[in-house]
Amino acid sequence: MKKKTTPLYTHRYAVRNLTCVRGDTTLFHDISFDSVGHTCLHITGSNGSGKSSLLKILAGLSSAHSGTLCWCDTQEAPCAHHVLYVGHELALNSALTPYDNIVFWAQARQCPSTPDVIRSALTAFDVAHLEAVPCALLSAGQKKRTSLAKLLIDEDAPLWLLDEPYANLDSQGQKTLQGIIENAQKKGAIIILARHENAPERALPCDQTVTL
Amino acid sequence: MLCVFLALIRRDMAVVLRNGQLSSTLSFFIMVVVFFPLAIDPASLDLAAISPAIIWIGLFLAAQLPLERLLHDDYQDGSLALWSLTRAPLEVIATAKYAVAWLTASLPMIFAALASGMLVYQWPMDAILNNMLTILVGSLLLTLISLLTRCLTLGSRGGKGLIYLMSMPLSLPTLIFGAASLRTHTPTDLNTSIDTETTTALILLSLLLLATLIPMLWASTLALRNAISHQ
Amino acid sequence: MTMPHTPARKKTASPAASLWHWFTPTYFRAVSGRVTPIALVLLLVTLPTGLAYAFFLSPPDYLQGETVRIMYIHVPSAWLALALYGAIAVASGITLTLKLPMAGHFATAASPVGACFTAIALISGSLWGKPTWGTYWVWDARLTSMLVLFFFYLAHSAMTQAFKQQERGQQAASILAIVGALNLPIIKWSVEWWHTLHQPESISFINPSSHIDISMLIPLGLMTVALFSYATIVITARMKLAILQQKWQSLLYQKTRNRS
Amino acid sequence: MWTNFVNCLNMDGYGIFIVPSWLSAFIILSVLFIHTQRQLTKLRRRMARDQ
Repeated sequence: MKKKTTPLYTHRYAVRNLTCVRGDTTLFHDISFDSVGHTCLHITGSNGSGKSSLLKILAGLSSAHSGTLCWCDTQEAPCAHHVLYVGHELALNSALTPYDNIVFWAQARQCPSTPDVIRSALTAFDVAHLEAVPCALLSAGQKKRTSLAKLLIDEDAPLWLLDEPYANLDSQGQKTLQGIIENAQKKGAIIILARHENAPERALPCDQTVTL
Repeated sequence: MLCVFLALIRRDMAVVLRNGQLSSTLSFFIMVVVFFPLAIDPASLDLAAISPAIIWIGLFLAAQLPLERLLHDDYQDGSLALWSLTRAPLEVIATAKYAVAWLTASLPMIFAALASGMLVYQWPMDAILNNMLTILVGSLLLTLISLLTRCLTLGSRGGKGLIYLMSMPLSLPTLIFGAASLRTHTPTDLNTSIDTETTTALILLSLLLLATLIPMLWASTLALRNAISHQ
Repeated sequence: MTMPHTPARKKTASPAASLWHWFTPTYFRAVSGRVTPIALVLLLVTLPTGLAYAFFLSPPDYLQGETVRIMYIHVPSAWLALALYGAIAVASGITLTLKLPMAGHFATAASPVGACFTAIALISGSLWGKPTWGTYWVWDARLTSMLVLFFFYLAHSAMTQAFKQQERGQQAASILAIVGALNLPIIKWSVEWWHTLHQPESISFINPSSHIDISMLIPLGLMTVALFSYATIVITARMKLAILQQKWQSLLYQKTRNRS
Repeated sequence: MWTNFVNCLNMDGYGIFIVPSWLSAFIILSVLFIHTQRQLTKLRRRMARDQ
């Protein structure tokens, strides 16, 4: 499996005058920030203030009404495989088992997909014992843990976009996630996470805050 | 890119097999094909003459089924958005969905159609290759149309009627050429025009596939991109 | 943060800029305020004269007799049905490439109108066909492609309404409209081929444009202008409706945002 | 001139084809028009209420 070995700390995400319009309504207006490797940026705002929409625009999944995204030296959104995005939708097929879901995800991201790698990712989030159970039978928290195990598959991705990652997680899971995020930050990734004002993510190291 | 394409195909095949969709589509098609002769008095009518209509209506209806789960489920749970964040462009993902839909639904149906044509409708044995080619090309076209309509209606509240309303006019040329290129009778004498007609229709059907394959895949990708960005 | 979105306005007098203005909701209101009265006057002038010509002043056709009077509603509505589909296809191209909101609104507004004209053309055509060819319906290329056009119109207008977000519906419908526009020639041609294959004896469809007298041309022209004015009035009204629907959606949207 | 019109309406002759075709056209067009206007007033009223 080929993997990029460029030093990660050189990454830089410059966002200028981002405006998002849905129909006739302006969701947010003139959002600008600079983010570099090793930092964690928090996007806060009340429910419905456009946090998820902003993350989707940052991921390149949808386009902004106006404004520019500059990933590193390019004048555009980051290439798709640089982005590690975990949204509200968990992207787990209910017919497949957690193991299969993660294996196929790893194959799609062209990351190592050996059983050891997958098992250790599932073990980290304490869902290894469920690896043969179809996802339809898992509880909300177990699904969330399985979905977060995807983060461990592609730890070297330079841009992490997490949409309220702590929702539905117990304290053990929160601790694990915090460790993973801190580790990625140490490696040089840019972490951008969305949370509402009083979410437990406040506990995470936060270098920058953008309020919508 | 090829890796992602193959991974997506493997995954979707696994999903289809776990859901048991393979047999449900096939049994739906067989039900349509077998129901028609029961509804018509077989003695009073030349069943072979109306068999192309029955086969093509069955193929058309059944071709709409597989992509419902394949695309809609992946859209709802956010998998499509995540799959679009890989090295493969969205075109590849649309093509993979198309391939899986055809492999899991249309490929078994080709054999079912041929078998029912031979057994139920008394097609001539020497026409088997011709009819197989016809159904092959026609099912590729019908799956293509189904892909586009499914991509367009992702996340809609229009329901199933909208799917059929959209794909019906688009499938009309396929239905016409497909039905015309099925050989249902043994030609009475060797110089009869029946062979040249079916061959012309088959050529036209293949030209239609060649002409619409890329534009339709492109339009489906465009629709997919719109759907993901509005999720 | 929740300010209504106003499109970028530049007070320049260049023709390109004024064209852009025409395509924004703000300027549409001014233009429609001028267009609707003109179309209404045109309709009020041409419809009575057209009807008078169609029923009183024009002579019966020497071949078809009185039934030629169906032509004066049939042919203009068929023309308008085709022309509106062309306009929708162009507007759809603009929606997909330039993303002008008014192009999407135009397509949304025009497709029910086009569907109505297609329905009129089909109904009057089959009523004309009975005395002319002796049957209400034949699977002739022209009739079949008109029927397919009707289904396209139905699918298109169902598509524009099928999504929570109006914008998404308009984009999906515009893809459908373009695919349909590319497909209609193929459909017409395939039906023609099929028709010649199955029915070698051709039906004598009397082509109205081939031997047309000035006395028939006058009501035909007047009715075309009348139906065109009617289409303009209704499309403008429905474009207003689409703009209002968008406003209504964003009003509801803002409510969900203000809750917390 | 007047005979033209009487001939059109003659239900024993071609009137049976001419009258329904024109009538259906007028019905369809007026239904569309009324529907549009009703929707407009309905939406305007709803927006006035909610604003």
